[in-house]
Amino acid sequence: GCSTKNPAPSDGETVGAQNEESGGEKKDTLTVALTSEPPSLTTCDHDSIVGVYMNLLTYNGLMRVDHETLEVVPDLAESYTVENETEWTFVLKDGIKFHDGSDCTAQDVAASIEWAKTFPGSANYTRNIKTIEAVDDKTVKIVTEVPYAGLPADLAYHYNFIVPEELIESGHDFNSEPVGTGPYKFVSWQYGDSLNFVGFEEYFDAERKASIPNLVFKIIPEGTSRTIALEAGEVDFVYDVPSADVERLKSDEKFEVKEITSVENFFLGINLEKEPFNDVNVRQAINYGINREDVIAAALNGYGASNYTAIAMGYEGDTDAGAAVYDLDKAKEYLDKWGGDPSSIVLPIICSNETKVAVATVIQSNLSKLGIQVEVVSTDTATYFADWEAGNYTGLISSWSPSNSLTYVQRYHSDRALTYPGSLKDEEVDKMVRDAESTIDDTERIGKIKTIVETVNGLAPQISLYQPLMFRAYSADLGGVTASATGYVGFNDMYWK
Amino acid sequence: MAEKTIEIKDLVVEYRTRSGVVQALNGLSLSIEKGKTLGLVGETGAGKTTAGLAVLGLIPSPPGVIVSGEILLNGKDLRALTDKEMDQIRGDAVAMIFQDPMTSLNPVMTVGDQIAEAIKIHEGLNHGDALKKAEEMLEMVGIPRERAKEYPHQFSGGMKQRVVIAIALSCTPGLLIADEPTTALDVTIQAQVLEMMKGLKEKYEMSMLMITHDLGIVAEICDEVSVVYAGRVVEHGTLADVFDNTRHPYTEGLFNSLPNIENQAEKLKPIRGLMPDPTDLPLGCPFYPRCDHAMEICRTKKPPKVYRNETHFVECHLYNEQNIGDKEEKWR
Amino acid sequence: MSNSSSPLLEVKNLKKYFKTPKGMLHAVDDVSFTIDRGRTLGVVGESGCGKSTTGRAILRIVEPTEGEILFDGEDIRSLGKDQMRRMRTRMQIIFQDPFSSLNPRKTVSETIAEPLKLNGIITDKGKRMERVAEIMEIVGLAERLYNAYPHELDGGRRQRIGIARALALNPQFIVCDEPVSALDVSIQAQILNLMDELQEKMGLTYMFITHDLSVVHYFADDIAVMYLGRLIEKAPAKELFRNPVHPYTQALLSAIPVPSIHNQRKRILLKGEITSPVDPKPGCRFASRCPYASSRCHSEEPQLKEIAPGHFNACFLNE
Amino acid sequence: MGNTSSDLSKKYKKVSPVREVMSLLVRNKAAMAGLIFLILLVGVSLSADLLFDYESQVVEQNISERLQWPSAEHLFGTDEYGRDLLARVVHGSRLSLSVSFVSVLASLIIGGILGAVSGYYGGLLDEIIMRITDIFLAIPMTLLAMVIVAALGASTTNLIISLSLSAVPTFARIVRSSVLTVREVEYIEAAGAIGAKDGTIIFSHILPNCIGPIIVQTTLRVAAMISNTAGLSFLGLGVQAPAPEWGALLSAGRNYIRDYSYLTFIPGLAIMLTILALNLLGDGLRDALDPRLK
Amino acid sequence: MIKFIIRRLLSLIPVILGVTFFVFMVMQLAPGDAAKLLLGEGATQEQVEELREEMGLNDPVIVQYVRYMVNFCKGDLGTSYATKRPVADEVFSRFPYTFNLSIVAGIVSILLAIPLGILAAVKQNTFFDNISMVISLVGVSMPIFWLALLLVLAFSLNLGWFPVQGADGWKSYVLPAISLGFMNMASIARTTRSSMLETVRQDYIRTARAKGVPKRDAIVKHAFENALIPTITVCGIQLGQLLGGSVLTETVFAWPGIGRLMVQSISSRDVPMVLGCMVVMTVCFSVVNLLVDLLYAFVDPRIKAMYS
Ligand SMILES: Nc1ncnc2c1ncn2[C@@H]1O[C@H](COP(=O)(O)OP(=O)(O)OP(=O)(O)O)[C@@H](O)[C@H]1O
Ligand SMILES: Nc1ncnc2c1ncn2[C@@H]1O[C@H](COP(=O)(O)OP(=O)(O)OP(=O)(O)O)[C@@H](O)[C@H]1O
Ligand SMILES: [Mg+2]
Ligand SMILES: [Mg+2]
Repeated sequence: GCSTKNPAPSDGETVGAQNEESGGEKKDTLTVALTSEPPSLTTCDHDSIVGVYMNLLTYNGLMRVDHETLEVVPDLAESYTVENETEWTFVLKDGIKFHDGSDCTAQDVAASIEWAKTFPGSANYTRNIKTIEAVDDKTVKIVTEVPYAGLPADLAYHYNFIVPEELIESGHDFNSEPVGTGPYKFVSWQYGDSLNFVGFEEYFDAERKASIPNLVFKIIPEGTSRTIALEAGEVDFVYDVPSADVERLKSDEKFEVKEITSVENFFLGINLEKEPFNDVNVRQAINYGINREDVIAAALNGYGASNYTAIAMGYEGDTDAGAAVYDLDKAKEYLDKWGGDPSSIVLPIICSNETKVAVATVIQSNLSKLGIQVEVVSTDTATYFADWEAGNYTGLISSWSPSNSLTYVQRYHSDRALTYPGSLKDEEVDKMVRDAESTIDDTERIGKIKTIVETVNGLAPQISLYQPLMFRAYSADLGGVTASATGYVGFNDMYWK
Repeated sequence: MAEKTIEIKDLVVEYRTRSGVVQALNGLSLSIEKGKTLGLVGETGAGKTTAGLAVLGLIPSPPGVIVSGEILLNGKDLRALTDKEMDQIRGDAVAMIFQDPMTSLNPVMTVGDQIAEAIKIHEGLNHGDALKKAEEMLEMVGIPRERAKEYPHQFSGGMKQRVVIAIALSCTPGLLIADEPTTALDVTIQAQVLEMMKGLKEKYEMSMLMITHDLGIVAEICDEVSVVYAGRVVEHGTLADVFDNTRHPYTEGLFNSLPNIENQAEKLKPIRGLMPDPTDLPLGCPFYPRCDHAMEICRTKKPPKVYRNETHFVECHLYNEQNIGDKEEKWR
Repeated sequence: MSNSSSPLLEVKNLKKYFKTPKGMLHAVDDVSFTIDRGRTLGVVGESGCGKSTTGRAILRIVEPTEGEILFDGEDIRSLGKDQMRRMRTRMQIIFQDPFSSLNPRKTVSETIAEPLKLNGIITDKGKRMERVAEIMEIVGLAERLYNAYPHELDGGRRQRIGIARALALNPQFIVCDEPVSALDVSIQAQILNLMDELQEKMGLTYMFITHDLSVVHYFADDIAVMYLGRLIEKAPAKELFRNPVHPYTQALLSAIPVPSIHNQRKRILLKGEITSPVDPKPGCRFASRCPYASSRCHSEEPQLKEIAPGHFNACFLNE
Repeated sequence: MGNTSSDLSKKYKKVSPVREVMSLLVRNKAAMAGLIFLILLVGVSLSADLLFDYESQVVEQNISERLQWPSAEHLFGTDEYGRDLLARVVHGSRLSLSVSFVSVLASLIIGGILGAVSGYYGGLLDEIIMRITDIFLAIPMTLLAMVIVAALGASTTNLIISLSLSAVPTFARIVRSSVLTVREVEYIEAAGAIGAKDGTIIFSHILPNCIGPIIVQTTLRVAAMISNTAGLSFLGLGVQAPAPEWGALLSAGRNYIRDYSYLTFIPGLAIMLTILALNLLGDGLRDALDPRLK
Repeated sequence: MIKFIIRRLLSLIPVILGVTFFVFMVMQLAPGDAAKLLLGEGATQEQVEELREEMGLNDPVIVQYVRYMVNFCKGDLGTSYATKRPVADEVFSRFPYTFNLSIVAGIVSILLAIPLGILAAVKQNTFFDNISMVISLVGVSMPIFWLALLLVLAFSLNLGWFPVQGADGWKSYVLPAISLGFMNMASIARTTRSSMLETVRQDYIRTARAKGVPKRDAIVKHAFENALIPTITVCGIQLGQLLGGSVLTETVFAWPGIGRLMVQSISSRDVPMVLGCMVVMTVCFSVVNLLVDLLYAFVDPRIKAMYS
């Protein structure tokens, strides 16, 4: 087995054990198993994690999330200043080039964000931006509607990644040919099979320039098949390892397994409009009645951290003050407080994949001890989202990993009711969220967020369950693998040892 | 004594099926002199086809088993031959025509090829020559040679039967076994085919075993008749012997069952009852349950052969050497 | 009831065409005849000449294309479905194949009882059973076969069931579609005798279809010869055998093998076989095989004419 | 054929066709093995509730005992939720069998009626029905079932609906062609001649005589259904958790195929043996019902 | 013959109309609003409404269907809701993979099954017969995806002979083709065996033997071609199964074919894509059936006569 020098390694010879490098020549290709096909490569046209992986390769935003610290730091921007509460100025770094060779200027930035605003899907990340203009080639000025602390984080989101203005105007199809400033250049996409990228030589950030020139993504939907492909040497990196395979891979010295506690929070979403779940006592009973340890053991083979709070743990501002714990007596107390007959409570939970089904199954088993009846309903993703959006559900298992704590607590604001389960129609909380949003000062804001979390902990609008341990398994020869709790992977940081 | 083309001695054949052992032939004997035609007459299930298949060594096995007996073709014991040697004999020294022309031909092979196949096997001709000869054979049975390229479904029943005959005759066999060759055909066609067979038989000086249940056909083309009942020949003789000096009650019954064009007035006198169950034959005479003249001895003892003359014998307890000649000749 | 001296069945210009992929198949083409009460009409002809179709068309098992069928003076073709169903109690059919004409899933008694039940003739089950036993006795079926299935029986017995089924309704008229041709001679004779007896006893009228001339000779009063959908000759049985007029009838008669070694007949061998009944060419349909065919025969269709009392013929030769 | 004395003893006693077929079937060892297996299976599935309590043993999880290899205590081991696999397989048999039986039955009834009507009456009605079945037959069955389940949403009922719908055209075809064959047979004409109405002819004469190929096809279809259900479960379109349908068990176990192979092996084997038994039985019935072999 | 082919091809039209109509209607039952799916979350009600109007989703279903078919005739299968690419492009870029795999699986299974079936028939009730029929039964009985996984474990992981996934090079065809074709092989072998057993009982085989054709030749020359006829039917049916089975196989082997595309599209309610896949599969299946019918004519002169 050996590597190919060819930048497009889908030509038919890359079969077999590639990773058994016998000295000398260094591999120049990294093959990654992808769980599913990205729906789109256009930044503002999708909200899928796989799509984001692809976007992160070819694009940059003004800001980015630091994978290790989870802090929002400048990316294309050299720096930014907050002129007054609603006016922000960003200055671009020097020597930023697009893949097509043109320079990236402030005009491009402004045009990109204006463009993003035209996509309905990006609304949550663009609607606070009132105006954006290029002051000069290097400087961009953004004015927000209200004082808005979430702006840097929003700008780090893929919706707001930067593309060449020229191409926007010419109606370029970014889906079939992404052109950005990112560390990798898009080469080809064999639908259903693979995507190929090649390192971008003129990447503006010398430190984060791609070290492995060729990057191949193989679409392998079956978890078991992914692991086997890794073991057989057909792929070098698997970012979604089925928990059942973790032990074996760990004990195999040909592979490294990196374990990260994700900030992705899995929760039982409850439709607060429905009887009797509009009663906080019922929700709390459920909250206290679910044994997170069981859930983690069964659904995740024990690879996860339980969470009883109203926010993903690990963010600044998280707190378990006032949070539930597993306590059947307490749960029963809440049921008594509610006063109804527990056996009259029927909670159908919709699940869009196997893990969620597993989670719901444990919940079913747990809550049956309280006499609450749970129905596990597994649906496909589309139905799941459709039911969710239509409010046509009682319970659902969902997860969320926003890039920062503010974004997380924003979901408890009542005007997000349509989109998020768990939106409280609670004026008090609304006010608190709006207050935190407009607090630009970090420390002050985080304090406010903490208060929000404390408050919401007691209301149980959504029942947090766990944050999974994520496993990246990869060839032991691969170096530079960073572990980000957000789930993102920096392929450009990786190198062959 | 004239040379015998085929001689079957005491042939016993059984079909060992799930529902019992069918005793198809119970010591059947027959012989045909060179150039002569023997008619084998009997009801359904009497074992006529089985006898023909036995000669060719084609009794389906399982379930068929030749238990005992001899089959001599020109004096050679066929039962002693290997499969390969039998293949050499089939179609060459002995050929057989089957009852149903509709199913006797391979539907996906041209008739020319089907005739040529036998020629290729036995005369070692190449395909082209064999085909040419096949076309000649076709013409001989009255089908234009151009039609050799056609498939069986393009032929009518009568023509198919001619093709089957052409196949059988293609290597000028010494013995032709014709198993009810015209039963499936209309009378006018039957007449054509019989006429043709008669001519060809003479032309090739073949011996022929004509299996049929139609006494009319026997009268027309056979020299001798064997009447079979439950796997045994119960009466045998020349045409004159059997037709004019009928002795066996079964043969008598057969004649009386026939509506006769010549004298209509009489009512038919059918044989009572049915052939016995071949898995459970009566101890004595198999015809005994249906016989009007049945005696006690018929029930328990198999009747011996009684000869009326050199060529004519019956197996019936009614007769012995003394009384067998008594009956008057009668005209039919 | 109309006058008993009129014929029981009168068929006028009966036609039955079948639509086939190759064209219109003239199975029965303009056939007319009558059958008197208590008599038997034998219908003979080669395979495919339309004998069965004629029989079936008379019972309206197949719907005639054209023509008139008067049964006991009543025009059958104008009857509605229910009336026709009632009419069928008076006209019945017995089929050629004793294997395929019996429902293998019904026992002997069920088969015989069915017409009684369906037509509501005997509604009481016990009485019906008695009647079935009676009929079985009439046709010579042993009582012990009461609950036997057809496949357990031999051809002769099966044919008796077919006859019993037809008799159950006490019909006046029975179409017998080659009821004995599948049987061995000895059995055939048993059945023929039975049918003969029944006719005498019950005054039945038969239309007896067969291709075996010696059988009709024995059995029928009148004989109709069909060729390719046409009726070409019809005469009393004796007359027909003594004096066949149509060349085809002559050939047909001469072709019968006679089970006797003394009076063998002179054969008239016909060339070729019956041709396709699909869109037949004008002219006599027998012309292509007829030894006497003239050019007229190829262009003009001979009509059935009475050449002697009761003797009809369709051929130009004898005009 | 013979008139032995045993015939007399049968007087006024009908030999049921079922008995007759059985007596033929008994001689076929493989088919009998299949039949016995199926009878046992049906027995087990009927007594599933007596053997294992659904709530406490099939659904109830016992995380502390998860993923235990087969042992004396858990003959088939435990699954990832610590549930006894034996209990789940036993209860699963009921689900798997009933889903496939019910869907085959439904499609048999609908398809049977369509096919019978179409074959018997012919003409325009036949043409219409056949063109419609053409359309459905042009879609591979798995895909058809998939689309329907996806559209209606995954649930046991919808699964049955989609499986039945996808098999209707096949049955319509089979029944139609048997009807066409039987229709031409003279006893149908005879029935008409003695005054039977269409309904009587179809239900009392035609259908009982088509039953052979239909029964054979039914057994083989049930087998196909089980395998289809398993496939749909694999795609997440099958029976809902925690119902222990076999396909779902097999499909859920696939994540553990490397280390806990019994989790796939046991349900896989159950599916396989059942399909095998149905096939053996179907083949045996085909032979037993074949009139030529009688 | 040409006329027959043309007629058969024309008869595809109502089938395609029917299939699209049915799938179109069924997909209407599915929950999920196409416009919302296209826009993604965060879209306002007006935006959704606007898009619905633009896409004609507010028109009666029949109108939508007719519009779909009109575009269909122009070769426009619509735009995928999920990928926003033209469905035709996507489907046709995926189709060759499924087609190739099915062909390989089909051909291999036929080539293996027919001799197996014949041998089993010829050696009826021998060890060979029994063992090959057991294998066939296992083949018919084994859930496809289970077999696929076991194959991967055995041949890719443990032996390293064949790749685990993907579609590059002949090696990558081996395992998917086996797992896809095994079931077909089994059914075809069984049918071949029983139709062989049936044909050797026919009268014309007896005729052939009677003219001196040795047993082996009688089987090879006379029985085989006739026995082929039911086998061809089964092959035709099995090809449909292949297309259906490809959904599962493609998922296990990460095969970039149309089966997986369809699973994906179904779960993302991508109606145009589902329709597109269905149409392609249907046409493919129907064309295969047409070929099967032509093959009949090739093998059986009686049928040929019917067509000409
Ligand atoms: N393959 C077979 N298996 C079992 N029994 C058979 C088989 N072939 C023939 N028989 C039985 O052997 C007996 C003799 O059959 P055979 O075919 O020789 O009779 P036949 O005189 O030719 O009758 P037919 O006039 O009907 O052709 C019958 O009882 C028949 O049922
Ligand atoms: N239902 C039908 N559809 C099409 N053609 C038919 C049908 N029934 C009969 N025929 C055709 O009509 C012609 C006459 O058939 P019919 O059965 O009446 O002949 P037949 O004289 O009874 O022949 P056989 O002696 O063979 O029974 C034949 O060519 C036959 O093929
Ligand atoms: Mg015979
Ligand atoms: Mg007829």
